[in-house]
Amino acid sequence: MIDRDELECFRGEVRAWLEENCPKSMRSPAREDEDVWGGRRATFPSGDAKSWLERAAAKGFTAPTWPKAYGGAGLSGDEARILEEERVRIGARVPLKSLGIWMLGPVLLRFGTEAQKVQHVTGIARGEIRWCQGYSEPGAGSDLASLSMRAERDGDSYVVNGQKVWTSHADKADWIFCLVRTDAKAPKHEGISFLLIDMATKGVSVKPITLLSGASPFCETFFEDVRVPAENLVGPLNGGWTVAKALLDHERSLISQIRDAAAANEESLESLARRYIGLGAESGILNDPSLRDRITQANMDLLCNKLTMRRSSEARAAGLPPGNETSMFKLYGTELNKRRRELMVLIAGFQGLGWEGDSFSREELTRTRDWLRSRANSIEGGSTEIQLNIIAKRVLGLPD
Amino acid sequence: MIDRDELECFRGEVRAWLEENCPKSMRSPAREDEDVWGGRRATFPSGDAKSWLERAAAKGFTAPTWPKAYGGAGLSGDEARILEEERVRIGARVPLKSLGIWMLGPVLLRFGTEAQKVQHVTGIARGEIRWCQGYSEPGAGSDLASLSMRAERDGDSYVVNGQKVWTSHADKADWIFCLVRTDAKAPKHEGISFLLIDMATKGVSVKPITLLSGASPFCETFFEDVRVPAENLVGPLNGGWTVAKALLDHERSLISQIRDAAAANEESLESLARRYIGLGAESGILNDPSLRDRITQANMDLLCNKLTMRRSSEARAAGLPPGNETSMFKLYGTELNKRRRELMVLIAGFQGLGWEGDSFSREELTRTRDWLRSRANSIEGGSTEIQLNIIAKRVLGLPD
Amino acid sequence: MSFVLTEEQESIKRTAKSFASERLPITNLRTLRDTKDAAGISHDAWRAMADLGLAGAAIPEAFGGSALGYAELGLVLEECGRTLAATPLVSTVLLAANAILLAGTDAQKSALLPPIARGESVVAFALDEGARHAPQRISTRLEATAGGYRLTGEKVFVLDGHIANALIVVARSAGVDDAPDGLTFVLVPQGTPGVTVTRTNLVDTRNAARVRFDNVTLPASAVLGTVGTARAHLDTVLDRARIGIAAEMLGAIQETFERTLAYLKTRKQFGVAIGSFQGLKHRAAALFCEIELTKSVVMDALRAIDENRPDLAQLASAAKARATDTFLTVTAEAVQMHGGIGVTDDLDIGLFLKRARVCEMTLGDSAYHRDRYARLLGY
Amino acid sequence: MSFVLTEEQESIKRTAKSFASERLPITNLRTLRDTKDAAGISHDAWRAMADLGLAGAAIPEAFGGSALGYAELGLVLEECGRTLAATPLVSTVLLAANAILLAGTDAQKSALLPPIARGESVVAFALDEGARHAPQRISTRLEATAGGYRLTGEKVFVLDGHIANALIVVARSAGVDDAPDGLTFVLVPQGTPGVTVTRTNLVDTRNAARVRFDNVTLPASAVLGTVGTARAHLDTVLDRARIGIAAEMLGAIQETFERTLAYLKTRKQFGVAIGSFQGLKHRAAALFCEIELTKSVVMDALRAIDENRPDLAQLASAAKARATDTFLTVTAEAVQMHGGIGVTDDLDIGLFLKRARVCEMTLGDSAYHRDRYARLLGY
Repeated sequence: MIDRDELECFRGEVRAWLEENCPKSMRSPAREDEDVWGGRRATFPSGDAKSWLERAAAKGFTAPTWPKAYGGAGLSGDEARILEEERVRIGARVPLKSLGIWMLGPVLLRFGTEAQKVQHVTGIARGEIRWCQGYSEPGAGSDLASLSMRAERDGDSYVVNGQKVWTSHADKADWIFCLVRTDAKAPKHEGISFLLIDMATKGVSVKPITLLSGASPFCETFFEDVRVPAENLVGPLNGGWTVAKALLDHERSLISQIRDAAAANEESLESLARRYIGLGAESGILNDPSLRDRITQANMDLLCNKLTMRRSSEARAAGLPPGNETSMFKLYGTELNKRRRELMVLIAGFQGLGWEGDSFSREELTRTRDWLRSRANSIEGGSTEIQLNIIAKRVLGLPD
Repeated sequence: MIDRDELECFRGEVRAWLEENCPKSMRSPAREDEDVWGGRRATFPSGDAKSWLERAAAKGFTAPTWPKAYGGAGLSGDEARILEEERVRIGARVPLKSLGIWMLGPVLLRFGTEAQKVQHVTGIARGEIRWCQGYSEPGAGSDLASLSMRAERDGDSYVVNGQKVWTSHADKADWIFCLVRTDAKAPKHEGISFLLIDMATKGVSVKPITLLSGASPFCETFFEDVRVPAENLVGPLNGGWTVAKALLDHERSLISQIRDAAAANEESLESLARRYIGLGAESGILNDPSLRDRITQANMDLLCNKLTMRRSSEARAAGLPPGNETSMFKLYGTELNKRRRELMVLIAGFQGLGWEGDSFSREELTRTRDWLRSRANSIEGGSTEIQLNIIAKRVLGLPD
Repeated sequence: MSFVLTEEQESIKRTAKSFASERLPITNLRTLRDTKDAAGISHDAWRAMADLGLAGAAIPEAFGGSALGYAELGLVLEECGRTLAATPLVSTVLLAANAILLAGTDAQKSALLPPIARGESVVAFALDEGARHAPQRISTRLEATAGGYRLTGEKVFVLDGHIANALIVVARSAGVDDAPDGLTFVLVPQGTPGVTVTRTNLVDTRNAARVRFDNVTLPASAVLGTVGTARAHLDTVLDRARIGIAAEMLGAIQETFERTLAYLKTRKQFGVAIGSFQGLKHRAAALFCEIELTKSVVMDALRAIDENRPDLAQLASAAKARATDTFLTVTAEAVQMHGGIGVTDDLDIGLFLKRARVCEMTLGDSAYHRDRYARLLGY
Repeated sequence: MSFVLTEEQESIKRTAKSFASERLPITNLRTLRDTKDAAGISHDAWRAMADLGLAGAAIPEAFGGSALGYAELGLVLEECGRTLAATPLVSTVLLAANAILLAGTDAQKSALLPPIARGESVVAFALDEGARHAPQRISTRLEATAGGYRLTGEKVFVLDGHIANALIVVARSAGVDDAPDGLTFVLVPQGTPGVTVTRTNLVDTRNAARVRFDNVTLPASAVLGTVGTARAHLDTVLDRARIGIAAEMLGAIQETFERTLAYLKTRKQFGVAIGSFQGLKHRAAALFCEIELTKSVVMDALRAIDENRPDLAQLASAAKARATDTFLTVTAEAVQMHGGIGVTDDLDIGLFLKRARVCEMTLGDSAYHRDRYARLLGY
């Protein structure tokens, strides 16, 4: 009970701090182009956005649970939850979006050297350095471990050659964390290392990728005789696969969270259907029984999925050992999102088919592009097929 | 054009023969318990049924395309089609149902010795001997070639030991055609032989199998030191797999034909739905939009399947090389039949749930049992999974 | 509201599990079926279950119950679902007891509930009249007479109707056949003249009956609570039962899946365990996800009863539809993956397939509940 | 009626295939899209196609066509579907030409059809007004005036409307908005005062426009045939076009599947071709079956037009629904099986996914046609 009192006291402090420090203009949802990603070439949609990041970073609230020594606020899990609740309560934006915070930081805190933590973790928490991820390669998608970008030791450096794909925002990032092959003769999982590379190094070049849905944050990134200081190796030489897997778990839960957050702010399917299709004057139900059935199925499945995520987080909070739920949430969440986006387009009928131009509202065009974009959800971050393999093997114990 | 005239002349002859020889009582659909299967212990639902078989057999019309020398009528494909059309036109029953005619006969005509043809093919055509099939074993279902019932040479005989399952009507059959292992050391497909065994031989015993749907024609058949004359081997020693595959193709197309024939005589889904669910007074459409949609989907798929079977038979008639359509028809036909039977039960609501007793009509109870029975369709005669494998490999050329 | 079982709940689950596997294993259902047992239920086992407090789980202590709550009763139902146990949990504990609890007078509660909690009284709930669940369409008439009432009509699919000590009948005391109002719960004791009970033998050996009422004379006290007020409680009674059946299905689903997984790991074809084929693996993994989702919605719906939540109706429809669909899918896949032996009566797996079909039809199939869910959400 | 192609049909197919792959390959569509081509179509290629007799395939020789029939036109559409060719086949040859052929006077046929067959005239068909296909709901009004007619209203999703030399507008000359009768086809030449054509840029680069009619003055001769009689022909016009689109989809489906098969055989992961994974194999084999079924129903529907069969409407709905569903499934699977590169614009596979969505909405989605099919069968 004392704990609870202490937490409520903390809630009061947080509430006051937010009230004082979060600019009023930062208390509304950000459009995608208003997101703050930090970095050397950081751009801000407003002065408020800049000062909101600076104040949050100074307090360590960009990475609340990280140690204060590395730019965090040193909060407990309960405290961080309270901070999050209070932030959401007043509708405050996240001060900083960052792959460094979501993915690299936790891994560096676990596997990094003291020097790496000081150099990199702090920079991440402050939003000074923007990171991107270099995992997939043209020949290594689902079979990530077959990657072939190689790093060869030469004196105090590694010399890196090869190519990465699906490097989100590589054109805007300052550094990239990469999986590289450091032993070509070892079994494929045992010759991989985890390496941090400054994108400003000579020999690094970037080319954006256009998706079905149009322009995208994804890039191809090329490495030609790039020299990387040996101290940028994270974890043991040829021991990168362990680091990589730890990071992939973060990525999977992240993708489903982002989807859910995006979906939460959206108009419901039935509301859209009321607008585009309409209810029967007498029946009071939607004028398309087949679509109505599909909408309901999607709504029910969404409910079940939400309840399952809550059940899983309650189980973790109760100290029960984690299962391999991230695979399930990645799989089901993305499949659900695909269905949902498809239904949104279907509901809009002809108005769901627009690519550009004045015949369609901005909202309609976005919806169509979002539908196309969602097609990648079940491929990126470990395809649905890979998640099914993982569940079959790790959860169900089916033989290879 | 002369051919066509000749065929029409043949049609006239057939029509006259049928008119004269097919008893009036044989011109209505047979209930399952009225089927005539022949054999040493043949039973007939009526005297008419017996004389209908005798007359047809005397003419060779039980196996129209087989050579006259072995009890057939020596008809061409076109003539046989005309015979069938005329039979169907007057609603005449098939005089004899027989695994021997459908499956074993064609294979014996192709692979059998002259002595085997004389002894067995003639007996089949006349309905004197009833055959059953001994392929599957408890440990060899989808992986049929892993069968282990063995036949060891001992003088002029083989000594057979082992067990078969899914031997339909083994309790009523006179002979069984079996796959047996004659070389335990050879690769599994190369140590199998095709053997004919008289069920009256000492050491053969039979035990019926009860299915989900209740009693069934299926049995387990046990062989204990059964002595089989060596001349009962069909095809080369250890060359039985080739014979077996030829026969399997007949079985696959048979299963889908039987389903289609059964479905053709049945009440349509929409007619059932009108009775159990009813049409809306104003809308004029079925009072259950979700079921209506599923019924329509099933109706459309049935139409597409029928058209595809017609397309395939037209292609064969035109002399185009046969594809591997039997796998597709087996797969799709059985899956369709399962869906259809399930819908029939669903439409009947509570009345579709009966097992026995007076609360349900005979028709309702049959429908429920047929639904349960249909569950085996996608397993027997090569499971849906095996058909998918075959299509992937032989039709699509996907690698192993 | 928590999805994590408390120690007490874990203990109840263990008790229910060992009771079901010892006293009501699947062989029990087979025996009842194959001996054509007239009752279709083991009364001894039911009383023993009541002695453990499981029959009175949702009945207040004041009326002899153990008042464990639905989260707990759900665990019992789940374990009974695993063994396809023949019990009057749905008919008596979920449907009838709730009708009495919600609509009955204190005197009626005191008279009727304690024997239920003790496992001594089986009370059936007679609702449906047509070929499918349609709780708004009631034409069984209850007419006032000089000394009481006269009941006329016919009910179908009355669970445990043939062994019930009494029936609670949903009757129309006013209005046309599909009017929402004018409904009354009436209590009809076993053996009342004019009542004809015919047992219906269902495909899954579930116990049910068809009941005819020919000018049945009833005293004024036969009405539960007040005439014409049943509608206020009917949805709640049905929703609690729907959620309960969903819990029973959840147990059966898990049992079916676990047996199938075990088979996939041991059955060998082509020299390897069939569970190593990716085609089957992917299907098994997809089923796992569906089952996890089912578990969550069923657990939440049970808790919604305990917490008297306003979204109960929505959750009941979501849970019933989801459990039904998952049960149908899992049993269909289980039979297919078992291959030949899967379709024999020797193997238990087919019994689950049959049970799924009957559960589907009980208190509304998935299409019914999707329609209802949509209406509740206003579209 | 035969499903086996005749020698002549094989020859037409070969001609169409080589024409499409040489003159209208997918790169042609990409160029039109990326250069934001104002027409969205290559007029030269279209005229060359007409020179081969392909534009007049369904037009009688008396009106300058080649009268090949729909079985043959279907082959052309199929090959154009394979390369996502931008042609006015649907708008002009299937919709407009049929409206003229069925409703027009001889003089109108003689004036309008030959230029279509020669590839010189693009005529669009303006039907739908709301957010989805609803041919019975027409509120665009055609009112008689002293010298002729006045047309007022708005049409959406008019295929090739922005490049059409003339529009055939389905207008209401009598009755309320959703009355079945009182419809008239009127011909509106390009440039008629009061007509506003706005091109709509669709996700798959299909050419379409939105057209407004503000008190457009038309001569009496603008009416195709007789006023108020369009309904007698509308279903036939639409059904022919639906079947034609199904044929176009069939080509696109096969192309998508063949490309995916090729990818499955060459793309290596985990040291082997991904097509060796049973999970993908089974899905590919299931797609194969769906495609074969689609092929059969599309072929039969095309022949049903040629043979003027009474079950045309049913077959049109069956073919449109089936082709739509198969197209959606095959393209979704194709993108997923291609993995990362499948969702890039670099690969063509995504263009088929986009086309599937637009074809779905054209002239009724699958649910529309299932509903129609059921009505035609009386339930």
